[in-house]
Amino acid sequence: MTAFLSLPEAIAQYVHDGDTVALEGFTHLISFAAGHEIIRQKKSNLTLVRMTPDLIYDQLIGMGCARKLIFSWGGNPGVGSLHQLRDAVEHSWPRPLELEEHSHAAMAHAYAAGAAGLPCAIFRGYAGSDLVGKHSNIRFIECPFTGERLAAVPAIRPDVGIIHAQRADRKGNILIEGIVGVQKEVVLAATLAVVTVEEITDELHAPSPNAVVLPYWTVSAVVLAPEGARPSYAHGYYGRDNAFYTAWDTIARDRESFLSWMREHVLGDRK
Amino acid sequence: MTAFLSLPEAIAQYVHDGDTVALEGFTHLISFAAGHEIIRQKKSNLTLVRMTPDLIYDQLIGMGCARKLIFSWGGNPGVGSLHQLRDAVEHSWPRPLELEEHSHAAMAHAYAAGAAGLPCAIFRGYAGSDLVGKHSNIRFIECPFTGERLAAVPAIRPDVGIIHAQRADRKGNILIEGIVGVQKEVVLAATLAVVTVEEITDELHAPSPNAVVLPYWTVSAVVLAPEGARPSYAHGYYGRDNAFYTAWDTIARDRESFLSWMREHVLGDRK
Amino acid sequence: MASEPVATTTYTAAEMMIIAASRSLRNDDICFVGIGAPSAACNLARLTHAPDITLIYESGTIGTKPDILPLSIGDPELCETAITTVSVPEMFQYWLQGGRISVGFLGGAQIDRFSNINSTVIGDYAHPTVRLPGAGGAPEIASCCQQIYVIMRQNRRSFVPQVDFITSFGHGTGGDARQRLGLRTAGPSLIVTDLCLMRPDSESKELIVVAIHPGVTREQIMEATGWPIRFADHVEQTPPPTDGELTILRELQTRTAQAHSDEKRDHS
Amino acid sequence: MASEPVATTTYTAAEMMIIAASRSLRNDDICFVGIGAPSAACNLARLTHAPDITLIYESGTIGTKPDILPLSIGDPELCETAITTVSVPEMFQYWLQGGRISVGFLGGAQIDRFSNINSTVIGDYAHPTVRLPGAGGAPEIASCCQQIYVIMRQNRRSFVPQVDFITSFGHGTGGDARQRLGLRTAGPSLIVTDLCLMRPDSESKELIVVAIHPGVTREQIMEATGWPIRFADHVEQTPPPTDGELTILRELQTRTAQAHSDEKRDHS
Repeated sequence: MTAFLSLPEAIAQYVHDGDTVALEGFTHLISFAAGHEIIRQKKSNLTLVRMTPDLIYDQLIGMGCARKLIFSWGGNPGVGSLHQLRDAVEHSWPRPLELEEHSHAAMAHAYAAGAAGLPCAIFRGYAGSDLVGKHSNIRFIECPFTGERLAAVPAIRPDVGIIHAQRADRKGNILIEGIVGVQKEVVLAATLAVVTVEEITDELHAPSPNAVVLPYWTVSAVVLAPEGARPSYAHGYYGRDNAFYTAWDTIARDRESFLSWMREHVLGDRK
Repeated sequence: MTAFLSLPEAIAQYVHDGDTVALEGFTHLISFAAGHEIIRQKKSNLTLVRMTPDLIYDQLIGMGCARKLIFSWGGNPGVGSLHQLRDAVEHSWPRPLELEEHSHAAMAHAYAAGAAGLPCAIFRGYAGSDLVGKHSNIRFIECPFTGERLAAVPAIRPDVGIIHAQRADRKGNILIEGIVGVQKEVVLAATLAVVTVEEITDELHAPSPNAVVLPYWTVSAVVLAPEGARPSYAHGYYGRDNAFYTAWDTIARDRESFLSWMREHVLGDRK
Repeated sequence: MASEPVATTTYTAAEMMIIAASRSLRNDDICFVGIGAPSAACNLARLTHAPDITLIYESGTIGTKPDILPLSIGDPELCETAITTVSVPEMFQYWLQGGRISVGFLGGAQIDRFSNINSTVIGDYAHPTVRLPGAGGAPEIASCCQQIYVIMRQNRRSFVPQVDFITSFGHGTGGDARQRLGLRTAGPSLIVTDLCLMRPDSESKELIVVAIHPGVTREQIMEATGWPIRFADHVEQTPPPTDGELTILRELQTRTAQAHSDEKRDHS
Repeated sequence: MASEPVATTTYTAAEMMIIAASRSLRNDDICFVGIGAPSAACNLARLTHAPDITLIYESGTIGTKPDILPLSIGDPELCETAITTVSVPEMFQYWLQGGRISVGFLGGAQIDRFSNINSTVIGDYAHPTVRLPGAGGAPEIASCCQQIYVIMRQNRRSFVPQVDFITSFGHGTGGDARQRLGLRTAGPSLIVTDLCLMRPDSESKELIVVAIHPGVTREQIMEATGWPIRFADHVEQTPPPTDGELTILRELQTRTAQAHSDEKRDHS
């Protein structure tokens, strides 16, 4: 059921212009390799979904792949702004970027609702926040028992969900460890799911019966992509390259230095 | 923050006549020792909450501790009926038992809502079922985005939640492994929580960063109760006594044999 | 491992029922398994023609491969042999309601001609003649799985014109009743009994006998059904159990009986 | 471990701010920690007077004890030293919304006299002068934690009469604005800046200076505040940092700076 593909094959086969794509990983296991392949294949008009856009979305936006961003926190963690994201929002460069902005609580609930097959999620949220009314995807319902006003957001259901994980076994079962974020949810919520992994092993070697495992039949394609999360990290494999995250602030602040870095480090990688 | 108590102390201190009490454990880690202590202390007028009442609730009901049962499946798993539960419902013996009956999906969502601090849970459920209308705690709302009709149930918030777990460390952090059921949810949903454990160790020795752990500040009292789940089981410690589950069918079928068994095996244990 | 030699021609109606049910399962099915006959049928399928079938029990055990049949829905074997075990809220939220299950297996005390199932009470709800265990996962299994297979022994007490209580909605009053309720899943599509196989008529959704087990007559089936049961234009005969099927089923049940009679079997 | 000797009288305003914030935390607090100054203050508290404090980061790490300050909300140290790490939905559902957190720490680009916080945009939302990172966890941290401490450098750009955008609701227009919204939590109860400590007036909820850091004048505070700031009847003087506090904070920051400059530090 699960295809084992190369990264170029998987992105060519599963990501199409105009798709709603969620590359997730909450400050851990971020799918940099997959994002770079999307850039190399010049995918366009994507609606990008991600709680914390991070550097990989800064790159996708700066390279013009996105028309819309659904997100809840768009910064370079601990460093400052995502300058390409800002340039798109403030100056429509390289193209305008529509924003659908949420809180983390809203997006976490919305991913969970997507995984749970519900049309929406309800939660105690957005009380008094000016985020309400900025788009039509924050509404309110009344609890049918207490009358309490609860926030509601539609479930997130991407066309394609992409995550990076520690490993797969030969059937395609996936093990995720450490900060698991919304990795399970995005795979279950998405119509199609691509998982890049550090390694493929005969046995999964889950450390506990309750380890976070995605059965192979929830995954469309498994891609071997060692170090596929750098400069993010993979718990148990390698650490976060915080120095690069800091350096990115300078690289991305200027359009030319950004493009030059992308040409050298991403576009030049192949062909 | 967490008290380390004996079982009689913990039940005396935390369970009061008339309380809503949930002893959970989904066919695993069932709190038999705690339930027996409740019987010995002759607690009464309890509203008992549990997805799968199992033998321990058959015993609590047969001994007259309960006035109401909130549940979703009240049988002896793989064996047949819970005869004391049936006797209470069919013949009001030893006293009438009010039922609030749900499906598993409803109760699982309701426990999760309780843990999540929500007044209610919504889900796709109860479609066409005659359970609707049998009490006032199944209602429906419309999704504010799609208009779809969704079932709603109030959050479960017991006065006291009681679970059995594998172990605690000396601070009172709790490790649960294997079939974890709604163990985490009932502790987080309850006002007070009592956890009986197989052992108390210096370190918790969680097998993975994502192991199911309850921090000590979520738990009111920890009680050392080795084999406290028998004839249920504790993954990694001892197996399920299926022969006893089968034998219970005969013991509980008759009021006299039930009472005689309780006198010998539960009431006679102490004092 | 074989406990006793198997004669091809000797098997019980219960064995035929479990074997017929097991044959309905495919290697790529994702099954939500109930205790008892469904569990026997699903594990028999796994041990015969469908080695890769994914079995899920509502206790949270996913992709489990028990060596013996569990007595309860959460026996130790299920977790020990699963590829992962999730919490019960996650099971009902992400896996069942999430639409991940291809086949849900249900039983019950009563079923009617439109495959509605009762596992709650015989008689009046407030004053029941028999208080049954209740719904468990069944109502949402019936609505969320892509299709439902029902396995039940057939007689006039169990196959009734109208169930006393609809625990799990099948096809309601027939026709497009499911669609009118907003359900997008197929609902009950196969009923396996100790006498025959039935499927709902594609239009009316009334149950129709489509295959009869060897040695069973139409009269027996009519007598065991509480309404005037209809037969398909071309009723097939269920192939009898093969030696292989019978041997594997009996070995499984022998292992199971032995294990469940060992008191306080230690799994540590 | 000491990196350099500390002179009692020499410390920066930023150090005073972090130390003052750390002192506000208790040993039994359950803290929802943001990156930057809140993280420094919370870990300083843990390394000084509150060794048992529970630190929770929104990445899912509960009870974490990092040896260095994380750069991101989900650095490897956080998970490696946590007593457990849960999924992000669980973090926001069971732990934050579940009401388990005693203190949430927030910062922001702007705060107003009723402690409403802006971390979204400077200028108009549709055509911002500066697009800030946005809400993250802040709106629900502000509503779900039992109380909120805010830590921000104080100047007229950050302490404004009215924020350009309410990302996180503080006390709205003051008075019982929170209760009228149905909120049951206390909201912002302490603002720690590099100049002083403020608390909301018990009735009006307008911020009032309750303590001034050593060497800071009332005039400096008034000049750094975009509205006519009020002072409590009895304004205290913040005790200066102790040698111990300064030493531990500086060692923590030195370890942190070294770790974050090592490229591709390996945590396997």
